[in-house]
Amino acid sequence: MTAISYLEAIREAIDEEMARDPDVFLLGADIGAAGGAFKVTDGLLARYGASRVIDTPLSEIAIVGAAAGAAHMGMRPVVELPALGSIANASDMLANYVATARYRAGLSCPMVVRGHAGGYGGGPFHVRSAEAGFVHVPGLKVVYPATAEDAKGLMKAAIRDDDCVLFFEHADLYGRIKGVMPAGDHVVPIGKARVAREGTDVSIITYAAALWKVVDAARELALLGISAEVLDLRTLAPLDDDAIEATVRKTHRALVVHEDTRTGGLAGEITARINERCFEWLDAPVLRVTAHDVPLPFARSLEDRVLPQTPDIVLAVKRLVSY
Amino acid sequence: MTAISYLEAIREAIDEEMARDPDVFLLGADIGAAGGAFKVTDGLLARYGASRVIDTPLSEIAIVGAAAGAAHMGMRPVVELPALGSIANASDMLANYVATARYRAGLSCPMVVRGHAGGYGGGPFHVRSAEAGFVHVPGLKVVYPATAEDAKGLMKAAIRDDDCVLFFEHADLYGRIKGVMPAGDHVVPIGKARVAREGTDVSIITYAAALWKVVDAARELALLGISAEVLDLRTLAPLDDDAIEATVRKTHRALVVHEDTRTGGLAGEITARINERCFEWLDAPVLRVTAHDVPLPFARSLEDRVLPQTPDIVLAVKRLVSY
Amino acid sequence: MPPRDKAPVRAVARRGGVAPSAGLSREQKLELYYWMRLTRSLEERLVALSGEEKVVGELFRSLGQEADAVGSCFALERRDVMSPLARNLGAMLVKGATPVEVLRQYLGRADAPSRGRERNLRFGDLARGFIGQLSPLGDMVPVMAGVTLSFRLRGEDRVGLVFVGDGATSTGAFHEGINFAAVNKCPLVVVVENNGYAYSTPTSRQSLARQLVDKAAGYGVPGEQADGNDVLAVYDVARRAVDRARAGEGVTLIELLTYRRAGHAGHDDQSYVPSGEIDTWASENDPLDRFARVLSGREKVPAAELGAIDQRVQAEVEQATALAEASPLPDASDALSGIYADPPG
Amino acid sequence: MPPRDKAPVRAVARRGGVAPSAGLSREQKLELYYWMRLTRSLEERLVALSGEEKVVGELFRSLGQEADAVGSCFALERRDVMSPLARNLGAMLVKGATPVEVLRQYLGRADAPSRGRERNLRFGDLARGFIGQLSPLGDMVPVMAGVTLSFRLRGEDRVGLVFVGDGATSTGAFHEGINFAAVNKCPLVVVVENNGYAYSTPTSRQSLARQLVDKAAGYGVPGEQADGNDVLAVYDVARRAVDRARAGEGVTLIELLTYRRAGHAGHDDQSYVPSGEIDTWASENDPLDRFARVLSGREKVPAAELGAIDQRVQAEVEQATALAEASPLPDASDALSGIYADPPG
Ligand SMILES: Cc1ncc(C[n+]2csc(CCOP(=O)(O)OP(=O)(O)O)c2C)c(N)n1
Ligand SMILES: Cc1ncc(C[n+]2csc(CCOP(=O)(O)OP(=O)(O)O)c2C)c(N)n1
Ligand SMILES: [Mg+2]
Ligand SMILES: [Mg+2]
Repeated sequence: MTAISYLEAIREAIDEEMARDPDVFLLGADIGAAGGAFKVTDGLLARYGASRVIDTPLSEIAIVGAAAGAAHMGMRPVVELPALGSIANASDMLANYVATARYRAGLSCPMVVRGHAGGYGGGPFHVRSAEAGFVHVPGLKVVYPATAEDAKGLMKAAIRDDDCVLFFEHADLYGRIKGVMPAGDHVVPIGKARVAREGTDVSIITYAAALWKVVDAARELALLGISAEVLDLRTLAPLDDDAIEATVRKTHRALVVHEDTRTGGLAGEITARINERCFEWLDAPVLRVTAHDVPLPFARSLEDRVLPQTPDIVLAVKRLVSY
Repeated sequence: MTAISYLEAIREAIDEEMARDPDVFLLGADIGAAGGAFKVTDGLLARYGASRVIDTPLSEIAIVGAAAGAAHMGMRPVVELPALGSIANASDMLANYVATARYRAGLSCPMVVRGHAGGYGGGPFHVRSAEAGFVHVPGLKVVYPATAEDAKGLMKAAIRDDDCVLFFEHADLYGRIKGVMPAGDHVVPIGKARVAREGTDVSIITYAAALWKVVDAARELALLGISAEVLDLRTLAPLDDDAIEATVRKTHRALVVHEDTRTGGLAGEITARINERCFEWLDAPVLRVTAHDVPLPFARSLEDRVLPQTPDIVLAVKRLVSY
Repeated sequence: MPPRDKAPVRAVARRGGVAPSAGLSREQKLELYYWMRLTRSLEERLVALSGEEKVVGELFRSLGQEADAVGSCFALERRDVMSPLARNLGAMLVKGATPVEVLRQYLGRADAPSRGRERNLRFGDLARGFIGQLSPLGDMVPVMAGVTLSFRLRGEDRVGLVFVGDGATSTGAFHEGINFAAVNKCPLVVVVENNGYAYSTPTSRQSLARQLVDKAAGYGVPGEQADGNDVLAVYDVARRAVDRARAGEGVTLIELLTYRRAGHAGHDDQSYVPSGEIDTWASENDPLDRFARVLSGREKVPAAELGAIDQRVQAEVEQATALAEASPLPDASDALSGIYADPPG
Repeated sequence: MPPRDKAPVRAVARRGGVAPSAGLSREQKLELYYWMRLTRSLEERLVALSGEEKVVGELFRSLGQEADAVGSCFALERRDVMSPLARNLGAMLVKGATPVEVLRQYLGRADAPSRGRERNLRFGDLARGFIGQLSPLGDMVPVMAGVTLSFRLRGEDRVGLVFVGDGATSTGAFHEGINFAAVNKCPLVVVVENNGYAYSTPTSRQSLARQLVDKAAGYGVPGEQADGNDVLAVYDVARRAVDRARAGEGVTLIELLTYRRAGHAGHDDQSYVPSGEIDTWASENDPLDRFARVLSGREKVPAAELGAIDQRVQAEVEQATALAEASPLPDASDALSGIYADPPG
């Protein structure tokens, strides 16, 4: 079996679900003939035709709203937004309309909104992390895979989910990260974190591209005799409280790492949950390694300074274990 | 001196600033002849004329974007949005354009975006708490007063601020809460919390309408011999870390209370900051009393169930002090 | 005095042959009258209940606009899907909403369609083909584009109709939604209900367009305008648009000219309205009066027959009120469930 | 082959008397040529630098669109404010952006106007009257509505001009922004640069409108269309709109028809473009070739004089490149400051 990339894994998942369920269709600007901004949907127009791979005008409000309408009628739209920075245009539609539809009006919205959120070298808009804002909205689910296997399995789960799932993709992982897909119908359940590395001294809780920086840090730390357990959240809403609790009760020390900015980022929420559920198990404060609270600059030297890097993680763990 | 309401205090602040600075002008739908959805701007059209109180089409994207453009040119627009639930329509403009303008392009945005966010009996949209999402965006400032005095003083500070300030108002406080305005040019600095009640056993950190529930709870607790210190944050971005740290170091126990939903609400961020800065001072986990993670229902009985109430606060404090 | 005197109502029915309403039977016309009367009487009851402080939240009136809501929805089949505004009570009744549901919503009862979770007319039922609106205006245009896109994709013989206010035409959602629907040839009728005001904003301050129907060309769709207070003219224009949608010809933009006589909501004193404007519309251009005159005149319906309808409506409202007032208030235990299909762990 | 054959270019210059460009001096016309040539040569240099992997991020070309950017901005005064698109290099040069600034931006240098914080042409300078665009398309329309609102409120004799792509006309921001500007009589010219595509989406899939200028009526503003590859025709239509704005007559919507010859950006293989389309535009409708022919023909400019301009441009590009390549890379220490005017505690 050969390894495929994170990007190919997403495409394979969409392809399999489109083949399996005629109600699944794709909606977005430039997803057909052009195959999407990053070629995620490349080839699907040829395979499924223009009534299942629908190129739209440049209208995020309409794309997301129309997906909701079609979803009410039992279809399963998978929406691509060009850069999830532009998902801000659809905030009202997602937070006010889609998220409340079932509670308020009994309308279901089985739909997926996907696109690249993270990435490097894109500047203040293309890679603006938008996940925390949506995790805050009851009624939405949010996933953000770090591995190719999870990208595929979570996409299949998201398409089958009866609620709206925001599927964040990290542009830098598209080609860089590869994996061998498990045979058969590979579905990764929404809401379950994954222990990416076992350890005993400290728990590093993370998601998306930060996972790979954390894995590098864990390797470095191992050389220093520090055993770090790495938890890849995979799903950000709903959070897997049991998995978070289990790792913290095991190691008594926790670090949360994400590429999103610090204030109001998900690390705060996770810290609060750890504090509520595992206060007595903690031997040190929960620390956060995150992006600085600034818009993400474009030039690589600036960007590297703003985003958390492997040495920052190593340093924070050293602080934790020597606390 | 007579007391004026929270609503009148906001109006008085806007009025004084308009009289003081000819660059201050108002922009929004129905703010002129109708005086705004809640009559906050009532009378200002008559006083300042249609070129300083500008009724606009029903277009939140345009209103906020135009305010930014006028602000670039040195004017100081004060925008009313009808219900800050509808601020979601302006998310892109605020988070992508306004918040990044100075960092990215050296453009300043001295503007205020105000409107009622909280309130009771409004249903899932009119009272959707939107503050946490914006606190997460570097480049924006967020204030949310609980008292009439702060409503006035913070509005004056917001109008004079050289950056964009989101000014959240709570509809239920408009008429219910009154205060006597300090004489003279009453400006409350942005970024400073206020100890609303001194205490020694526990710190309750809160903001906006929840303050009044907390104050009620503190009174009840006093009867039980529990002395609660109450911190009214007033400004949500930037948070007053020093004030938070001071109260927690004093009481060793902290509860965060807000009417916003729990997951991703500001209480998580505050918990993380307390944990980072005061871990060794804590005798108990930081607890959160918040709205449940559901859209806010309309009927009062349902709404009361979803929002945090005074007994919930009392109960949480009891848990904290007996920890 | 039409709301925008620079925008004369084109006699659309006269263009292109016989008006569809010419084919309506006497019974169908009386049915139109029934729906308009029911709308008005039900609202009058709501006004009374509001006076007794029994209505929870604000009351939105369609006084003087009954014809546009009723006439346009009368062109739909049961399988079609419609999305109303806060003022489109008549449209919802035609689509099968019942007076008792409406009353329970306004009284905030546990057995109201939204179980106390939402206000006033914000409820719907896919089985009967209507989707409730939500507060953020304009959002239902994209949603209905998607609903009707699904009809086209699945080859279903169904169309959609979405109402937008004059105010909501200024929203990005309206623009993106109608353009999306047009490009995708969605079987959707977009009805702009121009009642002269969006809260305090007159249509002339909402748009400089000579008439809102002028927006149609910018989307490359047919645009038609009709006198919204002439129920048969409304039916005609809606019916043509519905037929076009059903025939695969996509979107039509309809502007219906009417007038909001009872203000934005209960709290609105309408001090911004030029004096006399409301009275003129009430005395000269009431849609129910006008249609009653047509029925008793051209259609030769005896006064007693119309009176019987009025009485039937009154009895129905009476009965519904009794039922609604006996309904229980929502129970707090219902507040926390039903956010997800499958509650997450 | 125009991008949308159902939308013939109206000879706007012929309507209503003498075209403003008739008043342009020989020197001004040569200046137009200079800006167009500078645009093209600077981009060619960027292509070369990109081939050497020196350009950081993607390169957006305006190949074949130089006339619309240059011609429309030539109608502005220095005090006026303009907001360009990623492809409006020519507009920025006319408004005072320098080649070395552009090169430093694309090479991501510390002394670039955005100091490495933003990409490509995303920079501006209020003193010279241009505001850089940002990624979310359409957003600059509301912003420029506000910029020009401030001109009106302060009684300043200034106008604004904002470019929007055919694609961006589908955004809510465009719709809300132009409508807001129209209603508020803002002195704003909205230029829709219809280059046939938004990434892979042809204009015919962006809107069903016969022509995008048909949107003007829906906003109640004058609409004019011009051949975007005829720099004098562009100047004429822009000049009339600028004059109207200056005279207090508010917004004009201009559609300039042109063609995007070099694809969306570097990575775009344009496989979705019908074969031959690009070649036809290149060989039959290149704006520089066309204007050079006008200059050497009607205006009798000797070939040597045009050649001298070309050489001057070449030298300027050369010099700017040397400067930019010598510029330092951004220093990480600059990454964290300047988010607020007054850094919060
Ligand atoms: C996006 C949005 N902005 C503002 C509001 C506040 N608001 C509620 S109703 C209304 C007036 C609507 O006018 P119109 O669309 O003409 O409908 P009408 O009330 O006349 O039926 C406004 C401004 C809202 N609900 N949604
Ligand atoms: C709101 C928004 N949606 C999507 C994108 C992604 N995007 C960037 S450029 C582009 C095409 C723009 O086309 P057009 O407006 O015609 O301008 P052109 O590239 O032709 O100059 C798209 C879709 C974006 N930048 N902003
Ligand atoms: Mg209206
Ligand atoms: Mg284009």
